Amino acid sequence: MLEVNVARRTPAVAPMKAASHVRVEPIGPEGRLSFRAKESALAGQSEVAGFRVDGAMNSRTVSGDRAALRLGPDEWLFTCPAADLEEVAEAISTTMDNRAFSLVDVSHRDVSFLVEGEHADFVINAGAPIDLSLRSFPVGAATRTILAKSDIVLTRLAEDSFKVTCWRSFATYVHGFLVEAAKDFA
Amino acid sequence: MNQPFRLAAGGRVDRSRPLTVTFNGRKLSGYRGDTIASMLLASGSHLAGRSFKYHRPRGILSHGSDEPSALLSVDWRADRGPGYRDPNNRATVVEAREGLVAKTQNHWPSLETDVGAVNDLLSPIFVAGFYYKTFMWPRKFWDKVYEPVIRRAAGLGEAPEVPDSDRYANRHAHCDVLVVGAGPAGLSAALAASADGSKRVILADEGFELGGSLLNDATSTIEGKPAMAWVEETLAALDARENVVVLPRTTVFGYYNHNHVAMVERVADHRDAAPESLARERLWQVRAGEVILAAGSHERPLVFENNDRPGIMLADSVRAFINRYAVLPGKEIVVATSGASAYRAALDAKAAGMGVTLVDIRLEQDCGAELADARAAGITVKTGHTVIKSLGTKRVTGLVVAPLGNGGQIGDKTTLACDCVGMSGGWTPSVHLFSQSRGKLAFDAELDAFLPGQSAQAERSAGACHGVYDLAAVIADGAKAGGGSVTVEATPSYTGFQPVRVLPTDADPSRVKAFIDFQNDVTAKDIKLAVREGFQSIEHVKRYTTTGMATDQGKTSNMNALGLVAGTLGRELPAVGTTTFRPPYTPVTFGALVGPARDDLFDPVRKTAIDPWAEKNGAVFEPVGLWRRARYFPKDGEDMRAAVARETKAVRTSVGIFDASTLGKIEIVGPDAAEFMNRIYTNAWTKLKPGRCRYGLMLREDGFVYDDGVVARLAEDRFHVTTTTGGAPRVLAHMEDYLQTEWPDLDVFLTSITEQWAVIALQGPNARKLLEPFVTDVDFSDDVFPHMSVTSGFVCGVPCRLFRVSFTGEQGFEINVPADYAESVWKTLYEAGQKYDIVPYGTETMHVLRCEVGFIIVGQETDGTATPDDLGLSGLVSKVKPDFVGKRSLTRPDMVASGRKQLVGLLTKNSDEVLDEGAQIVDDPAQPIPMKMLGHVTSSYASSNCGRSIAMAMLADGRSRIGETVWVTTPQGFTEATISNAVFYDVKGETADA
Amino acid sequence: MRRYSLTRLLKEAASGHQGWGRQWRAPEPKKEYDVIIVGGGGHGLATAYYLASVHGVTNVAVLEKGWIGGGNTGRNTTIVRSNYLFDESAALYNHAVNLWEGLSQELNYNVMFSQRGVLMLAHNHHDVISFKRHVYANRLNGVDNEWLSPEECKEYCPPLSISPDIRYPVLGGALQRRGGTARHDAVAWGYARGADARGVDIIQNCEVTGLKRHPDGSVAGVETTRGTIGAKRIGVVAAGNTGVVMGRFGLRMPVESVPLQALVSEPVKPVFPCVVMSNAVHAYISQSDKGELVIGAGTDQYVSYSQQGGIQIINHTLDAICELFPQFTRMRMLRSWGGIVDVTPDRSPIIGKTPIEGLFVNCGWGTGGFKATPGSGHVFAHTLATGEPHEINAPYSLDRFRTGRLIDEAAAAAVAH
Amino acid sequence: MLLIRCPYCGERPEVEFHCGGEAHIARPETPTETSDADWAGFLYYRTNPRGVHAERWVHNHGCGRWFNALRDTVSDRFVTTYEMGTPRPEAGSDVTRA
Repeated sequence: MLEVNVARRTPAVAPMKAASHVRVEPIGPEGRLSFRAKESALAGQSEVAGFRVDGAMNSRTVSGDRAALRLGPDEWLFTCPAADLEEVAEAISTTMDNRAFSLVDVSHRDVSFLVEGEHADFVINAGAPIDLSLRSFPVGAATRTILAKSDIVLTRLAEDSFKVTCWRSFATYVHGFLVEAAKDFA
Repeated sequence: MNQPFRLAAGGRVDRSRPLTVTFNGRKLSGYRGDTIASMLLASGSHLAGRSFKYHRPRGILSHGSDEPSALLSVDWRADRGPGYRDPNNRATVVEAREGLVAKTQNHWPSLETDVGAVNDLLSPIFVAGFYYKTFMWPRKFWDKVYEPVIRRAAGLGEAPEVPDSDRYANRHAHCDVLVVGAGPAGLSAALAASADGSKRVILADEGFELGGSLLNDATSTIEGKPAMAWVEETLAALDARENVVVLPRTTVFGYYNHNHVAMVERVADHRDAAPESLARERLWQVRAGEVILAAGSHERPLVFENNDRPGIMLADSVRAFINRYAVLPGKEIVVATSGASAYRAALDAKAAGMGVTLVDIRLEQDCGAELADARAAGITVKTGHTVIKSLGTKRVTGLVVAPLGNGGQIGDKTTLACDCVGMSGGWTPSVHLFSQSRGKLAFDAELDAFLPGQSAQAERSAGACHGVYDLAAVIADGAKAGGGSVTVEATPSYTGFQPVRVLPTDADPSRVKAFIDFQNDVTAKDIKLAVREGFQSIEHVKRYTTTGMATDQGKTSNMNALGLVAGTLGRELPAVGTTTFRPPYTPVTFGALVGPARDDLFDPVRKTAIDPWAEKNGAVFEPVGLWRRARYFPKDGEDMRAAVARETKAVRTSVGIFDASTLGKIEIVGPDAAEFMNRIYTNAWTKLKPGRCRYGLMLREDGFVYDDGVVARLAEDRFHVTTTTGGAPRVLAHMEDYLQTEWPDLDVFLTSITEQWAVIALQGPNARKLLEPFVTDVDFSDDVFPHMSVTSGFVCGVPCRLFRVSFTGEQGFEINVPADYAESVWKTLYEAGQKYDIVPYGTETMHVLRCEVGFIIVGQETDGTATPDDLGLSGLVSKVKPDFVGKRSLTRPDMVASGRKQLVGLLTKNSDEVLDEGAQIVDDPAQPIPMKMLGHVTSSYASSNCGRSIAMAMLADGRSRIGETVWVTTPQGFTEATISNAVFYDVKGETADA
Repeated sequence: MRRYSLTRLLKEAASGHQGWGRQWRAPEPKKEYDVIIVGGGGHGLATAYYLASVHGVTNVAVLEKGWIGGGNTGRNTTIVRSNYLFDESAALYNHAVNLWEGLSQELNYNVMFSQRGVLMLAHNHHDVISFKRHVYANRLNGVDNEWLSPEECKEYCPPLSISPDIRYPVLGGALQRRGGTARHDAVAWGYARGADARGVDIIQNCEVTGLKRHPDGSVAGVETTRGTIGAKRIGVVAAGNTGVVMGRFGLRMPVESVPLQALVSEPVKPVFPCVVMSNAVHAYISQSDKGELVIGAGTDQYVSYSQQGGIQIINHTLDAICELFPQFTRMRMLRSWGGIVDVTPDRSPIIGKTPIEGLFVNCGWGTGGFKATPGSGHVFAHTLATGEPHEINAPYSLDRFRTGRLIDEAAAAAVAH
Repeated sequence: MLLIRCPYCGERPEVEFHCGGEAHIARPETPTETSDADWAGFLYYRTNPRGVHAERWVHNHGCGRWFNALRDTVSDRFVTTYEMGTPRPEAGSDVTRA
């Protein structure tokens, strides 16, 4: 009998050492769902299967190990532990039943990095043109923006800690760019 | 060490840190805080270069970034090897550091004896624009003789020959207030703006020490203390404020839209032991709430015969070298001026022990307190005098002056022996950045200057660049700009001057070389000639004479040129106009502007999940957009043609495996998904059943083919769309545009899943046999899962979207697996495929296989000017749908006219001959040029399966000419080919459509 | 017109250059002209020159709102070439190159046309097909253009990096040896001097504010900031301001005006022998006689008359330049500036009639107008003199946007698949 | 680099946006009944004004939404931005000249 359950995951990037006190580290597998629904379809409800959908634009709302990033008026990026993905997707579909919505698994599309340490904001500002002062981009802020020549989704986890998410094939570039920028803080 | 002209004490240099630099091979000694210019002067020499056109000996004119003459080639890290040298550095701003190696430029064989100086003798010929009037005969001589000679003579330094060994950094920053310039006005402004701590303030100054004009001022006091004490206190206060960032060595060079300001910070060049990882320069792109410009002003040279001799410098620069650098620019100085400020230079020179004579064009009664002060200090002052000319060659030896009668007539000349001249023709506010911000300049006749007028952006000017010159007033003006207000007691400044364009002389003005633009060798007579020839707008004069176009961008010369043009025309100065200033304020390295975007970070290289395997297995790659794709997999010694022949055969006889991951994929979800598809694509989608696929064609609104791809309907309300690799981003953008702006009522959502799913294509008669054992939950029987079907299941234990489709004509499957699993699934299938002699193939083989069976590639067969009918795809254009994107354009007269190019096949007479892709097609190769071209070859390959070469072409009325013969261009000439259908291979056995 | 020559230059040198007269007059506008040309750029002045020299139409005025040659003529990267794909384009641009070759002599004004060659680099398989298609089409159209291997490219342009390790390795190039550069200002001045000498009035600081029409609708003249001026025929050659002028005449046009930036480096000794263009990485570079590296940047994405673009455009251009020429990162940008270019939907110009009788237009040259200056002026002069287009500019009608017969060089360059 | 106020995200740098050309050019309701000339007008003819211009922008590297803007093409100053489907505001209908 032929063994068919043989597939294994291979990460998009091999971690590089950043000679800097700003750490740039790939984050392992994670469940990611792109959730789309118009205001009317949500009919004022504040959460969908444990994901908050009443958060402000460009903010991240966390409930337990589930986070909802409000990236557009009708667009959220839901994240959860990789293992929970199917169950989560089920739950969302059930809650949204017979309403117009879109749920697409993008867990493998995206790759995330942790950028952490004093001046982490400067490292990101080497390529991202937006204002990262706490006043304009407080802890919990999350937005799609640009890092040099790649799109990224940027989340501020803490004053000196950011999560950078990009498409799989841009991961090497984004990683390389961040490590290069971190050299200024060796 | 040997510094004969260094004062025993004083100055701001750090005498505890001596250093030496190399200048034209000899050692110069000095201290931390010196520039190469101050070290050169300390050694007693002024000679620092040769001029651009006439190769005249030139010295040091100024002490700052407006220096036009003393330009050096500098090797910043000679000790580290090549890649650290660059030309045209201003000696006056190169911060001295142990080990710098500097060379003068634009001379041969040496600085002292330069053959090029012959141009100075020929200068009567080399007037403004002379080259427009000659070098026209014989015609061929321009390229071959004249131009090469002119080019060799022109140019300043030598460009770097080797790649740069430095790295450069970039930073985007935001602040509430950006203050440009850390002189008295800027410091005062920053202090006020940051006072309440609520505003983020950035203070940037181009200098390596902050204080601006006060750095050169040893006598003024503020609130009873030496001016520099005030500077130090202010800087200390600013440093203590968390909301303030102070950036020395940072030049604000560009003022762009919406207060986007570009600055370059010099990070490493001045450091003795900078780690190699440290960026040399950092580009700051600052978005500022408001900008306060405190950029100071530039002193104007006086225009008289031979005013360019080494030893002749600006009066305020004399002060700078004496007070800041503790260096005497000579022993005997004549200060020549048309205004008050130069008296400070005379007093400081006197105090430092130089012999001083002062020549002032103004009459006694027009002078202020400065006159009495100077005389009280024992300085001989000749008022109402003009300067006729200077004497000397490589160093000024004297100045010929004469009194001016009240009729302006020249009196008896006297020669004042000297080894140094400090000249001052008044002051020009530095309005460059204000002008870049597109604010309107207003002329102030009182100050003989253009000042900031109506603002275009959130910016204010303060201090000298605002026309305010008195120290106390400058500090108050700065505070006001910063939103505060202060009044300080300060030493009154000597201000006011009498504008003179060219000093009166009795010499024939058409013979006199009195320089306006020192670097470009533009003289007063050049300007007058331009005006005489009808160039009356200052922009015309600039372009005709090149005045103000040198590397100093006319900082010292523009006002003299402008004034001279106005004077010559007898017009008011504003009527001649001012030149608009463009970035950069001072030259900026390409490196700083490029930043990290070099080598691996120039452009992302997008790789698929299977790319590592392909690399290990010897793939030859090709760039496709940002992606790199495996083109073919050569075995030992194979060239592309051999490898492709083997790969294509294998696919048709057994099975091949291909990485199709780069194909664009979009998931279209929502109740109106099918309706949306109907409007975007030319064909109909309503009837497509879930589980089935269909080839879709997409047009631009102008009716030309935009993209294509297989579309799968996963459910009533869910489509999985594929696009071309290059088309993925624009197709998604195109769809979003129509969805949001034309059909917002539709309930549909688009999500890019290109990178979620890696795609492994198995193609060939054995594809199914190989795949089946690894797939669970899928019934492969032809009735359940025929060609052009899609289903979900598991492959190697991971969820997949399995397409039964073919881009080769053979039985084929495209296995979509989550990207992280792709490499292991691929390896598993490849291993298992060994018993079928599976071959991995790349894009080249894919191209050949699809061509054999007549499939087009959008972007290869099409070029943005092809309609569906041109491609023989009218069948895909719905006749029943009332509308879809591009439908209306298809009926425009020329879209349906005859003679359009149509897709056909071409078979060469000689079946081995492979046509050039891009080759042109004619009926009669003997016709005269220009020939009538009928079309071109779009795809062409050697096909091992067809046993001959095959080609596709777009040919005028091609479909009606099948069987006819045409001629196709080859590198040598033409070759004969027969027009055929664009299908070349008749698939045998179990084909895709079985 | 007193001719320029070396002998005269020497004579003048002896007498302190007092003898040089104005290169063109500054006349007051007359009441009426046979032809009024709106726009004193290279194309407008060339049109006036050929009207006078070829067609004997000398009662002509060129109305310029600022100073002649002050628009895109004086703001471009001075590249001249004619290796275009389509027959219509090849005919137009090659007509121009033929005129360029004798221009200095014809105008008795050295425009410094330097045939140093234009090398267009191919960086991917798609470029290669596209450029070979150009090379073959050019050959059959009598336009010189040849295919070079990477090594031959390196030989022709030694500073070029043909390393296989760069992001987009050079796979070859298309070289037009007859292409090159010219001194842009001199072109405007030379044509102005030549036209003026033949009786054409060049009137600067004269902005056209409106159109005067006869009862039958045909043109009667123009309103200007210096009064009303009559005209039998009017040719608008206003480049970036075409939309504005035609708007004042009540006509909507298929053009949009966008900023186009360019920059020069500090001058250095000769280091760059030819013109290199790379469409894939978006870079154009050459070295001027003065020694400056002249680099063309891209257009901004929005309509603007500000003659100012964003720094991000400059950054991206220099990224590409330094990728191909890594030794230039230590060079310095000396000046950057912006022009306003009027772009048509198919990136090809419009030269011909308008819906208004007697009103003609020559516009839409986008980023490539300088190279065409002599040819454009020559055929537009024919159009204005005869009332009908020259065979070369006949395809460049406004009507093509209705019928769909576009001349889409940009699309023909296509996109990577 | 322009600073653009996205109606959904607030002020963001231009590099996050793509400009979609003139706004309020209605796609004909029934294209098949539109004349060639009118269709060309829709496809190609533009106002291209020197002054305030109504134009389409999309925040494609941000929230992904299309919106309209009024911008002065001489000063490049934005008068306002507004959501798709809403009519052109009166604001800044004055045409500036430089």
